[in-house]
Amino acid sequence: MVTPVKAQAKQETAVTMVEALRQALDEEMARDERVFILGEDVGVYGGAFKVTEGLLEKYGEERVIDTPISESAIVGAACGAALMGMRPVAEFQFMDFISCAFDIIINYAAKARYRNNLSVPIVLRGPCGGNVHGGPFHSQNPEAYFLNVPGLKIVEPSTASDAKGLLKAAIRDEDPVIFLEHKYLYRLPRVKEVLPADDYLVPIGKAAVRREGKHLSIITYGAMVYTALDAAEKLAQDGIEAEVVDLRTLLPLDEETLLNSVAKTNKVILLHEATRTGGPAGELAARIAEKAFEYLDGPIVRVTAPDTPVPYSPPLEEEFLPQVSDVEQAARELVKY
Amino acid sequence: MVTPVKAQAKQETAVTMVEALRQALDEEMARDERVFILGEDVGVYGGAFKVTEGLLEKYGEERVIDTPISESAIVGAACGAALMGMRPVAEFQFMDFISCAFDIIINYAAKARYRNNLSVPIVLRGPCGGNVHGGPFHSQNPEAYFLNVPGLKIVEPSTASDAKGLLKAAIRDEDPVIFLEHKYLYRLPRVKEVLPADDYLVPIGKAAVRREGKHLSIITYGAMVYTALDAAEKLAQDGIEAEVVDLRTLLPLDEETLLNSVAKTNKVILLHEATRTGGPAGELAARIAEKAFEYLDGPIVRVTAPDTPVPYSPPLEEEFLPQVSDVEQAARELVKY
Amino acid sequence: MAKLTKQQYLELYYYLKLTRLLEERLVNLYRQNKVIGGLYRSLGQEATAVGSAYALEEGDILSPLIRDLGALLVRGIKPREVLCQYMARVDGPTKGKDLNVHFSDLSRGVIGPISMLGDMICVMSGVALAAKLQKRELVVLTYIGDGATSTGTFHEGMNFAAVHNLPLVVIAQNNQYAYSTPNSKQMRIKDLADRAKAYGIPAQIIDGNDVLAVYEATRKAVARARRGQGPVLIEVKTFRMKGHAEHDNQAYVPKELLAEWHKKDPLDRYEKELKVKRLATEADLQQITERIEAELEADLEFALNSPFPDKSVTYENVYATAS
Amino acid sequence: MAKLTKQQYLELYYYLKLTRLLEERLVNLYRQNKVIGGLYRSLGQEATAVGSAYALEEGDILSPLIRDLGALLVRGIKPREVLCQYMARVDGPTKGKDLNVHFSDLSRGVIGPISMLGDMICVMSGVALAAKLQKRELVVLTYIGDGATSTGTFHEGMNFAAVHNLPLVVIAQNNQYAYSTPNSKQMRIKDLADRAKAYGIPAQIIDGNDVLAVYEATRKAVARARRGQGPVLIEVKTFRMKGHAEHDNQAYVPKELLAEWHKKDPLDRYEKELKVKRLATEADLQQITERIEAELEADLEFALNSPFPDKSVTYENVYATAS
Ligand SMILES: Cc1ncc(C[n+]2csc(CCOP(=O)(O)OP(=O)(O)O)c2C)c(N)n1
Ligand SMILES: Cc1ncc(C[n+]2csc(CCOP(=O)(O)OP(=O)(O)O)c2C)c(N)n1
Ligand SMILES: [Mg+2]
Ligand SMILES: [Mg+2]
Repeated sequence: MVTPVKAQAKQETAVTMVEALRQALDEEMARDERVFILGEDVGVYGGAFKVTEGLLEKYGEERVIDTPISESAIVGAACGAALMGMRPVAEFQFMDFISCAFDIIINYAAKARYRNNLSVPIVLRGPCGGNVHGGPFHSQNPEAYFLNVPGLKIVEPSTASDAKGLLKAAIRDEDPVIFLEHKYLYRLPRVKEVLPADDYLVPIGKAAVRREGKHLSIITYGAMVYTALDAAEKLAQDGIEAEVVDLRTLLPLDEETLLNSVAKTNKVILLHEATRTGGPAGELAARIAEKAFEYLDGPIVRVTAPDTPVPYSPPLEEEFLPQVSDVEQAARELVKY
Repeated sequence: MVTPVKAQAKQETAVTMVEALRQALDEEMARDERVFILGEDVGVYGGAFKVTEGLLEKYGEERVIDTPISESAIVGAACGAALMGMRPVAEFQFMDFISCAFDIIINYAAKARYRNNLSVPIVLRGPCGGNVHGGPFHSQNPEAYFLNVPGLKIVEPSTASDAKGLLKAAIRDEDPVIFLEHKYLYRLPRVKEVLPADDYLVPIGKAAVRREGKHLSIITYGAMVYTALDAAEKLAQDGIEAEVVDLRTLLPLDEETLLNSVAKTNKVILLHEATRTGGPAGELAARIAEKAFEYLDGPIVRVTAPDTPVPYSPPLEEEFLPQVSDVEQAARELVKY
Repeated sequence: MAKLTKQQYLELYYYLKLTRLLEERLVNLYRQNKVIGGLYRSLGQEATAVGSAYALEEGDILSPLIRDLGALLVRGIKPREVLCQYMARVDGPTKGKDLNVHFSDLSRGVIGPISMLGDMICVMSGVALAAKLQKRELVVLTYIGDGATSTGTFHEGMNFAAVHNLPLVVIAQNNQYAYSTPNSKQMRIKDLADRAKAYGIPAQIIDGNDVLAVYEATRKAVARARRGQGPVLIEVKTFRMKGHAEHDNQAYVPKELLAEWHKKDPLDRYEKELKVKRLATEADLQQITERIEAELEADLEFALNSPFPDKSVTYENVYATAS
Repeated sequence: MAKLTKQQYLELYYYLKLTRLLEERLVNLYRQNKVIGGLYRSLGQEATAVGSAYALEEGDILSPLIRDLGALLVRGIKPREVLCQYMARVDGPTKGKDLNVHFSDLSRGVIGPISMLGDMICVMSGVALAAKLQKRELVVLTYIGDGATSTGTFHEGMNFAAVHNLPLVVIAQNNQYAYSTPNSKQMRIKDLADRAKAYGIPAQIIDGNDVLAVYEATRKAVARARRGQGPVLIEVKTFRMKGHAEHDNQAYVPKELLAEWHKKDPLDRYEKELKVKRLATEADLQQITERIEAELEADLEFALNSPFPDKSVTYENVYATAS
């Protein structure tokens, strides 16, 4: 179901996305002494979701730094250290708190190279997304806030192997990378995967076709990849073959894969968990309507969360989150168009 | 050239956008004692661009409040005062600094009604945009950062009469409104206008068709309205009739006017000064490609600033800003499609 | 020290005990997966919330943090509201839209916080600003954790309140940890009271496990603020006796520290004090506890019977008027 | 007081005078619309930037604010670079992409600021953190205005530097106004030094118009930081003798205050001191001034002949590799 990473040797057991991320950090810290971690409770506690567990013990207090509750200082310190040649990886306890550092991310980190020819190779990572009853402040998908900021890269893996390979690539990247980890996938059994045994990277800026199809394309990323795949499975029972594209990187977009899929299927559903208006589907729609217009045989359909904060109560959150049935229904209508 | 506001009596002389905004504040403060102003240097100095000039003298220190350099405190204080029934109007010295209050805007102001049934009727206003050689930090167009935030409204007037009528409407609105004033228009002679003499509002959420046309629609807002109009004028010389739609409100969008124009002309250019990727044109493209697909006779074309920070030097800034010739050229190509 | 009536002394006991017993109910519900979000205990620090909130008058306004359940109870919030809120039921004050203490009721002078620590200092400064502009004599009380004093919004809000001389009293709850982070990794000062020096406002350090001391210090600060003399910061020294939330066994906290602070339990201490001062007999306290148990039983039943909200609630109230 | 050589005393004079004369050139260019963005003078407060930067050693790193042109000159930035930068010419250090002191040169230990006040305290804390992690003995020097101490990022950065014991020296420039806002509307304290108490770091108050005092205080703070004893905040009391920028006639500043501070001009004062202490003769100073004038003349010509950047520069360097 998941496109396998091309690599011979495999690890012994399937691991969760959390473990894949931890391996990425561990390997990069072992490989490159300039890499260090900072954030709230990343040290002794190993991070709120235990992504950094064991790293303090292995690399010491100078490389796994517990910080005050100061998101701007965390990002600012990461920027400053990066200027000096370090490779900081900053954790947000929840990605909702990235808003507290919005200014310094978009004004310092994103613009330093352009303005002053300075490299700011930082990774800003942490858990995003809903489906764990976190309520309005522990469930947000902040990607769209940053999509209009040239100089940034934005990544969101959907598989364990991508999580590892992309995080390693992000750490080695010369530019600031916002790395979104969907917390619903952190320990989801179906995400567990046997990883390649050797050092590998998944390139930033490359999408993956998770399922081939010819009747329509479902373009998505993050946890919604599974929603799309499940919908595709159901649609297949009725002979509707949906292609599922996992963007993996939102900035810069893999326009080629996106447009190729549209050129092939001629119909497209843009699916995301972020809310509708002003969400990432806008940019995708604009690219498609501008550059693949002649291939389109139907409207570009968005399936997204509605324009509300993320509610807490299970029936509300379920209503809020795009469901397999929503995608399925949209697809059935679209193929009829 | 500008759709006249329907009103009989007129003021005596044409005024700038700055003066129109000042009048709006003055009238609302006179009308409603709950209205007050806060921000950096808004009192004695009358604001960096003199929008609040004379108001301290007229309304006193309790209603025109000079604050510390603390954008989060300014917005937070506005929110708190609004909860208590006040109608705060907060000024950002430059809209670039709204980023420093991003968190409290999107997490407190935008969500208070949804979460807690609280009204937060605040206006967050200030100068945005380029073309005055302000460089990367005094020229930004921040609208896209907020487009994915349900609960907010976003307004950007292009004319003096709209500036006044929309600001008055924003102050009377029950929800938080981000009010973007393009500083290039503040004192631009062509924006000077004789305003209606009586109290009037321009409704939030309604676009204006600035010029009727049938061959294509140019959808835009803010300073780019003039770029669009100038391009339309040139195109007209060759018999190409471009319709120019001034959105005025970006959130919530006036979908009806937008789609009607597309249905009429079947071809559309989305024009904005904000940078391209992740910019507001994305949402517009998505709406059109979803809801007016069958009317489209050509790709949806974006004319925007490129994906870079705003550079300082005149030739760079000129290159950065969409020019009349860019729109003209895009239009000529599009009509040929 | 202000003179309290016997009834008031007992009322303080009632709120302390109610806080503790209500939280115990919440823990049970959490274990049954009925409290769906995280559960953040105030065990061992109930006196800071109860004592401070008890110093407010009607019309005053309070904004709690997650560990200030007791302050809400003092303000008149009922256990059934809290239970429904934690269990995401439709009869909770947010109809299930938000969680834990994230709810507001202006009529009872309660403004709920958001998760972003520090932001409420800015918002409550604004509430206090409005009170000043409206010439209302009300006072605003809010809370900040040791860890949260590191946020930029704490700084901006405190400085704003100070320079505008606003009627704001801030209880700085020094429970010595922010999640797993001890104060030694959070700041280079020992006392949160030192933070106040940057704002030119008075600060006091109080034993946070002494409910009467907290009450008295807050009462004075509130009176001062009401007189128009501006903000006060009160540092209450206490200890977080449970993990950050129920999922956290706080293995990182030295056992000795916990043992030491266990002896200082604010409820035990207040019980003893009441008895020693002959303000209450064992029977009085027993009676209060029984009253609480009965109340909680009824409220729990109510809450368990409250349904989840209808999915249509998802779309309600994003804007004042639906668009 | 560290002993300076005669040459060093004269060098300090050179930088003070260079700052002033270069700014005067910039004013002329501004009036001719050749400086295109705003122009922010340091008139009357040149000693704070020059004296402090002069205390650094090679390999140390400095980040200035808009009024710290003098600090850049001390670090070896040439007037022609500054002139090109202000005039948005291609030979400026940012090729016209950014304005005024917003440029960096790591080889000369200069990191340019961004406009968002306070942010650089966080960034420079990170530079200091890297120095510590890399076991390099360098010290980081940066500046903050009275007004900018109200920002959340100032607070977060200072607290971060303090708790991590970083080699950061912060010059808090108390020029008594932030744009039109006097300190009385900015904070409830008289001395910026009080801000340091919240971070548990030492602070000092220095006469900012005494270049030697500023130098000496910074030197000690830098030495302390280099020894691994953590950050220091130095408040330098001075006055902004011109408006916020050239467009601002600062009508809001009482005339008497300006007159009073005019008498304390740091350049006049240092000239007198040099003469009284017989460290320099009128002729020495005259010679320095002439040297500066010649230098500026040549650099001005260079800058005026420098073209604007080609429009292709607009697209350069958004990412490390063009995509
Ligand atoms: C701005 C922000 N960053 C991070 C968090 C995540 N977080 C929630 S509680 C907490 C620890 C708070 O510690 P403290 O302020 O001491 O309060 P306590 O939990 O001890 O009552 C953290 C880091 C947050 N809520 N807000
Ligand atoms: C975060 C932020 N808000 C607002 C501004 C706009 N602004 C530029 S300079 C200035 C005044 C700065 O005063 P101060 O810090 O005292 O420095 P000074 O100009 O006196 O040197 C303001 C408000 C800014 N640059 N950054
Ligand atoms: Mg704590
Ligand atoms: Mg100042």
